[in-house]
Parts: sequence; structure tokens; C-alpha cells
Amino acid sequence: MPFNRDQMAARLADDVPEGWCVNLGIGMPTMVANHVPPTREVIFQSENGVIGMGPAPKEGQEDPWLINAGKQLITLAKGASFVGHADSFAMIRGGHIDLCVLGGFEVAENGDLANWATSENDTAPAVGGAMDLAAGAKRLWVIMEHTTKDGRPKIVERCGYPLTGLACVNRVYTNLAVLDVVEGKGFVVRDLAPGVTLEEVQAKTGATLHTQ
Amino acid sequence: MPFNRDQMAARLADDVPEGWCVNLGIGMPTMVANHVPPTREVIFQSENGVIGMGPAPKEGQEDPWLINAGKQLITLAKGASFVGHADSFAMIRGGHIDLCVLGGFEVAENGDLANWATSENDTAPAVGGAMDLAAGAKRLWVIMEHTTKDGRPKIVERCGYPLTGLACVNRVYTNLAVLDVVEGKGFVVRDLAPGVTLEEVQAKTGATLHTQ
Amino acid sequence: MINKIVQSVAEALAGVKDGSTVLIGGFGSVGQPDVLIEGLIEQGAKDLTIVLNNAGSGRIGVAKLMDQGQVRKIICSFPRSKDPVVFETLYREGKIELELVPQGTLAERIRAAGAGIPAFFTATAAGTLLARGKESREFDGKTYVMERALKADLALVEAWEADRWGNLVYRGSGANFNPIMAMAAELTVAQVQHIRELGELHPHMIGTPGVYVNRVVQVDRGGDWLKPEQV
Amino acid sequence: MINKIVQSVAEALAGVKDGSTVLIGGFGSVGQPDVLIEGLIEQGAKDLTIVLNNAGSGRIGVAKLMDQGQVRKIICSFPRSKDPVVFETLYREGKIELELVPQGTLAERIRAAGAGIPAFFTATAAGTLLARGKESREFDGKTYVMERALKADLALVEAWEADRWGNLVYRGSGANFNPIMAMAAELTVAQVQHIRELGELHPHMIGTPGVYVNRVVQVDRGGDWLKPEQV
Repeated sequence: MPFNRDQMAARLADDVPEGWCVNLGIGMPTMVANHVPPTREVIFQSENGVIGMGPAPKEGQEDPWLINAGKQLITLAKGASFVGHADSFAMIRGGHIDLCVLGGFEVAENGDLANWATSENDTAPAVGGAMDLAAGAKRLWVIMEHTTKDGRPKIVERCGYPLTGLACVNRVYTNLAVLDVVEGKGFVVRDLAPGVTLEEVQAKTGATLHTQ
Repeated sequence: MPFNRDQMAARLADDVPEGWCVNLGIGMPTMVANHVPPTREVIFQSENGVIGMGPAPKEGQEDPWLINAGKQLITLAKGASFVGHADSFAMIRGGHIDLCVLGGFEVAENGDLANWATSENDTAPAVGGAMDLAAGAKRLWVIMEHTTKDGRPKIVERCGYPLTGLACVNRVYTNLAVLDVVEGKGFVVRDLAPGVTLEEVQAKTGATLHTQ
Repeated sequence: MINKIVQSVAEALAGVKDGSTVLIGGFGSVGQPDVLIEGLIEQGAKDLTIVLNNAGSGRIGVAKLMDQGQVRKIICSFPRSKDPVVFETLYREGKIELELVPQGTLAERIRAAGAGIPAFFTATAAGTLLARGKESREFDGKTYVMERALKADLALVEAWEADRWGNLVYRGSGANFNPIMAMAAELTVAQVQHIRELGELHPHMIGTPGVYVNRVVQVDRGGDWLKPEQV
Repeated sequence: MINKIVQSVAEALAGVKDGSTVLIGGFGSVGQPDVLIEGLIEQGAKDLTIVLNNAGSGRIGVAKLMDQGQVRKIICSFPRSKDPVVFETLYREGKIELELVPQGTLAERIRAAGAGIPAFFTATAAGTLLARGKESREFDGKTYVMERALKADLALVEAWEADRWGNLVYRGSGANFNPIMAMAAELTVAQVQHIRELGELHPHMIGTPGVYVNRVVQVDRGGDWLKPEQV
């Protein structure tokens, strides 16, 4: 049975070790934080300058001056600190983020990522910090559905959409599988959702899947 | 009678208006701060990241964690703040220092300054922040003796020593005179020390002196 | 006596000229100088280039500034928002120009302007649409894009506290773009919640030294004015 | 549990290799990681390139490191000091290489390394001896020099307080080169006066987020160890 969104986030969270500094993109990536157990210390960074986010605030305890990159109200973890945007992106661009998790439109077998515009002529495409994160994070994991709503593969030989970054994706978590992107080889299956077969995943993938 | 060193510093201090952010070089420039009356608020910046230095500490009240660029113990003025070196030199390089006061070996009539090395083969010349200040401050005033100890002019048509900065000096305060450096014209006499004549100053100067 | 505190928003924005480039701080509504934005609408300067992270939401603030026809061009990283109707309408109709810049590159370009760096190289956007027309260059086998400093005539920033020197203390995640924007403009105007006596602000808590700030105006509207749902 | 605190200077410097480039924080004696420098002398790594503002004084600290023959090259802005005998002797004898860098350019090159900027332009040193051999370029009619990022294998920094995440709080003028150096090395080791519980340090007072710090060692020598006359 394919993973649902929560299970995808939980599957990814399982692979985040203690001590990493992690930036979570807007949307499904943000859900990953809910699945890291509080006993495992992971430092969540937000590009608006928060280093060490805690869980969402309880009702009535919101601080309107504390938001994340998705503009949701947040709390601070013990040990948190603040920086401005220049320093926050210095941290990102300078390779100090152990892991960035982003959503994706397409991931190619060479590690290219497309996740910000669906054509060269988008009405006002929004890029935010995605390109900085793609270029700067030590590791980039993408979390997304394996195919589009109408069944087209999002995991492909070459991206068709405008790129966010070149050769930047290290791993993809989908509702069907976990795939590593291996240089010179392409997609290598790391894990399958329970009850899902390799053949089924390959059929829904626009690139060759390799096994270990 | 020519100015002594204290009088030179006092003469320069007279020209510093309230509200300026001022960086004082090591040596005679540092003396300028002593001659700005406490009623006139001037913000003294030190390139090691202190913005708003106060007077020298009273004996027994030194804080060993508070030093200026000359490594002298200092105090903080009310309103002082700290930054690190990158931000301190961003302030300097970015043109946010209203005035920098430096010593000099030579100043040329095109505004060139030489103040860090006496030959291309100096044993380990030390530049410190002088080049950054010369390139970045809004105004650069040099305070120095009018001639070398053996009587050679330090105010010249072209510098002979290696340059600190090109066309960066706006004014020179010496023991004999105050000279403006005017683009396209050269040195213009702004003021003379009491009892000193223009002819006397010109005789000790290696460039033509203009009057208003 | 240095005193950068002015008594009204009108005074804070006096002299802003048509054609100005305006940096506007904040990320979401946090650290956004909303009262100064309203003031700029009242002040009426036209033909503006505005630089900020988002392109406004609904019909207030920056969206209203655009809706009034005061904005010729917007430089931002994220023109989408919950309710981007004003920007999207103007953009579709060709009535506003958009320069889309990755968020970190936007921040670094502004910082560069403040720090006297005319240009720098970054790997961000290398090989993508947003590097088109820009110089690329290899360093140690990797491709980088050259980006230029982004200077401005005016910066509107928001802080929690200020003193008469113009020193600013930020609250929570309220620093974001504000410290670098304060550095990068000819005229920096700060909207603050509290004015403190000189010496009351802790030297290590000051996020923007007053050297960067020209005018400070206090806008005290109690604790409830910040409505995150408007972001 | 994240815990970057180590129990000895030897542990803090374990694994430092010959040939390393080492950033050493501090300006004068303030913010200078003197105990870590002594530790590096004990540790014995050779053929080092050291990067710091001054070239040491007397026969202690950095001067001793050079005197022991551990340093191949020094990158600094101000090799002079009150008593520069060790450096000047080695330099005259051709036993140490010097790369002289203007102080602000030195800071920005280190910051660039930490911030993922491989190169940038600055007006500092344009047209002078220190721009020789470097690429120059005009922007808007003014000449600038291209400077490269200065990355390192090891950074030794000093701070007043730390917690187990490696967050650092600086005191007085003690930040200086430390925050940027902490960002620019593969391995960053901090010497601190006080260890605090996680959550005790004010989020706005933290000058270096622990993300940049690998190891923290406490060196408590009372209040009198800092002797400005040794600067």
C-alpha cells in the first residue's frame, strides 16, 4: 500500500540522524518535523533567520513575532538563536545546512530538480529560497508524490520544467519508494512502500530504476 | 608658531561636527577624540567592532575585554554597540564612516596617500585597516607633521612611497597649515598655524599651494 | 545632541522622490514597516522600484501601493501570497515589471550594496533561467553567477526598540531583511514600537547600529496589531 | 543529545593534520584563543598556514608556534607588534612566507568562504602594491579588485559563554574575527570561559550559532588571565 503524506514524512524523518541542521521547505517538507521524536535532537533552521525551531505553539501561546519560512507561527527550541537574512543565507549558501527537504515538480536521474515554475512563461513564478537551498545545502532530499495527479511520472530522465538546481538532489521520498540519486548511475531503489513492487514503481517512473 | 601635536589634534577636532561617525587611526589621530568636547556628540568607531567609544578608562576601572584598534583599553559611550569584523568593515567599505583620520608618510596633490610602507621591499610591512579606510570612508583627513624629521616635504606632487589609496585624501592637518585637496586643482590653503606665513609653508611643501 | 527621532510618519518620509528605489523590510508581516508603507501611499511618490521579499497580499500595504499605480517595478523572490490579486493583475496587464531574484541572492545583493561590494559570485541559480543574461564563471571547477549590488534611495525598516542615535533592536524573527536594508540606502527610516533612553539598549542586542539609520518614528498600537493571517 | 563540549584541549585539537590552514580569532588579546594556540603547539602539527590579524608578539602564543617551526606561511594584515622579533627574524631569513591582506579584505575573504561566495570585488587596495597580480575590473566607472574566499581546515575561536549545542556568546570587543572564522573552517574549535545550560543563552545574544561549532572546551582561569600589555 502506498504511503500517505504523513507516512512519507515519517519515512523521511526516520533517516534524519541526531545533530543535523535541517531546513524544511514549505508544504509537505514542513510535516517532517512532526515525525522526529523529541528525544532525537535535530536543529531546524528557517531561512528567515531562526536556528532551532520547536513544535507549533499551543493555542493562546502564539508569539506573533515568531514565524517560519512558510509564515506559520512557531516556537523556539532551547538553544535557538536568531540571525538576519544575510547571515541566514550565508549559512545556507556556505554549506552549513546538513539537509534540506524540498517538494518537487520533477527530479531527473542526474539529480536535477525542477520545483518552482512550470514553464518559462509562468505568470509571476515564485522562487523564494529554493535555488539557494538547492545550491548550498550539504544534502537535498525531495519529498513528493511519485506521479502527477493525472499519472505522469515526476521522476524522469531529464527535467522538462525550468530547473531549480543542477545535480543537487541526493534522495527522493515518494508515496511509492525511496530512491537514491547516484552520480554516474541514476536512481537506485533504497526502499519500497509496503506491498509495492519494483515493477509497479518502475512503470510509474520516467527513468530506469537500479537496485543496489 | 607651528602647532604642536596636541594643537594639531585640537585644530582637526574643531572641524568635526556633531553627529558624524568617525574612525581614528593609530597614533596622532587617536588624540583627536580628546579634543572633541563632551557636549558635541561624535560617534567614534573602531575597526575591531566598537561603535561609540567613550573616553579612556579611569585607573582601576579598565575592562580588559574592551580595546580599540590601537589595542588601548577603552570605555563605551552611551549608545554604543558591537559588531564583528565583517560587519565593521562593511560599515567602513560601504561608505558609512563620515570621516576617517589617518597619519601619513606622504600626501599628493591628486589626493593619493602613502602611509603604510616606505619601499616595495619593506621587511614585513603592516597595512592593517588603512587601505579599507582610505577606500571606504566618506572623507579622509590626514594629520601629520608637514615635513620629515630631516626636513623633506611630506606634501608632494606625486607620492614616492607605495600608495595606501588613490585620490582619497580630502584634507591635511599639519603643524603648519590646514590644506584642502581639491580635485583638478591640488592643495588649497584653508588655514595657517598662528604666525606662520604662506611663503614659509610653501617653502616646506613639495607641491604648489593655492589660495581660495 | 544627536536625535534621529521624528514626530510623524509624514516627517519621516519627507522628501522621498518619484523614481526612487525603495527597500522594504520584513518577512511576512514580521518586521514589516506597515505604517511607513501606508505613509508612502499618502506621501504619493510615483514610479517607484520596490525591493522586498513578497509582492503583497490582499489590498493593503504593498498591494495597495501597487494598486495606486505608484510602483513601476518590483524586485522580489516570492511574488505569490495567499491573495496576490493586485500584483498578478498588474503583472498580467503589463503594468508592473518583475525582477525575480532567489531569496538568498536578494539578501546578499542588498548586503553587498551596504558593504561596498559592487559584485560577487554565487552558485545559486547557476544553469537556471534566473542566470540568463548574467555573467557566469568557474572557480575550482564549479560554475557561479556574478550578481551585482542592489543599492537604494530609501529603506523602510521595522524594529522593536530604538534610541535617539537610531540604534535598533529587533524582536523574534523580526530582523530578517531589516539590518541589511538599513545599510543599503541613502535614507533609512525606521518604524519602532518603543523608544528607549540612550544607553538603555544592550550593546550586544543592537541589531542595527544607529550609524545606518536616518529617521526613527514611533508607532505604538498596542500588542494586537500584528495579524499573521494577513501575511 | 547533541554535546559539543569536550573535556580537554588535547581532545579539542585531536586529528589536526600537518599542512592545515588555521584561522585564529582575536584582535589583540581580546577574543584570542590563547589556550588553543598553546594546545596547537603541544599537538605539534607542522607546515601550517595560519590566518589572523597580527603576527604575534614576544615569544608566546602565535610567536611561539612560529618559533617552533610549525608555520610555513602567515596570512595577516598587521605583522608588526610591540615585540615582533620571532616573525621578523623568520621572515628575514626566508623561513616564513607572508601574505599581507588589508584587514577588511581579510575579514571579507573569510566571511565569503563561510557564506559560499567564491570571489567578490572591493575597492580596497585598488591601484596599490597589494592589488598586484590580482584581477581588476571597473563597475560604474570605479576600479575594484577581485578577491577570493579564504577557506580553512581549522578555526580556533574564543568566546565568553557556550552551551552544549556550541552556541557562542562574545563579550565586549571579543567578537572581532571569531564569528566569521567559525563559519569558514571544516573544523571549528571554541575556547570559552563559561559553559551554560541549553536555553540559558539569550537567542539574540548568541553571536555564533552552534551550527558552526564542532568542539567546545572550557578554560577557566579566573578574571586576571587577560593581559592587554601582552598584545
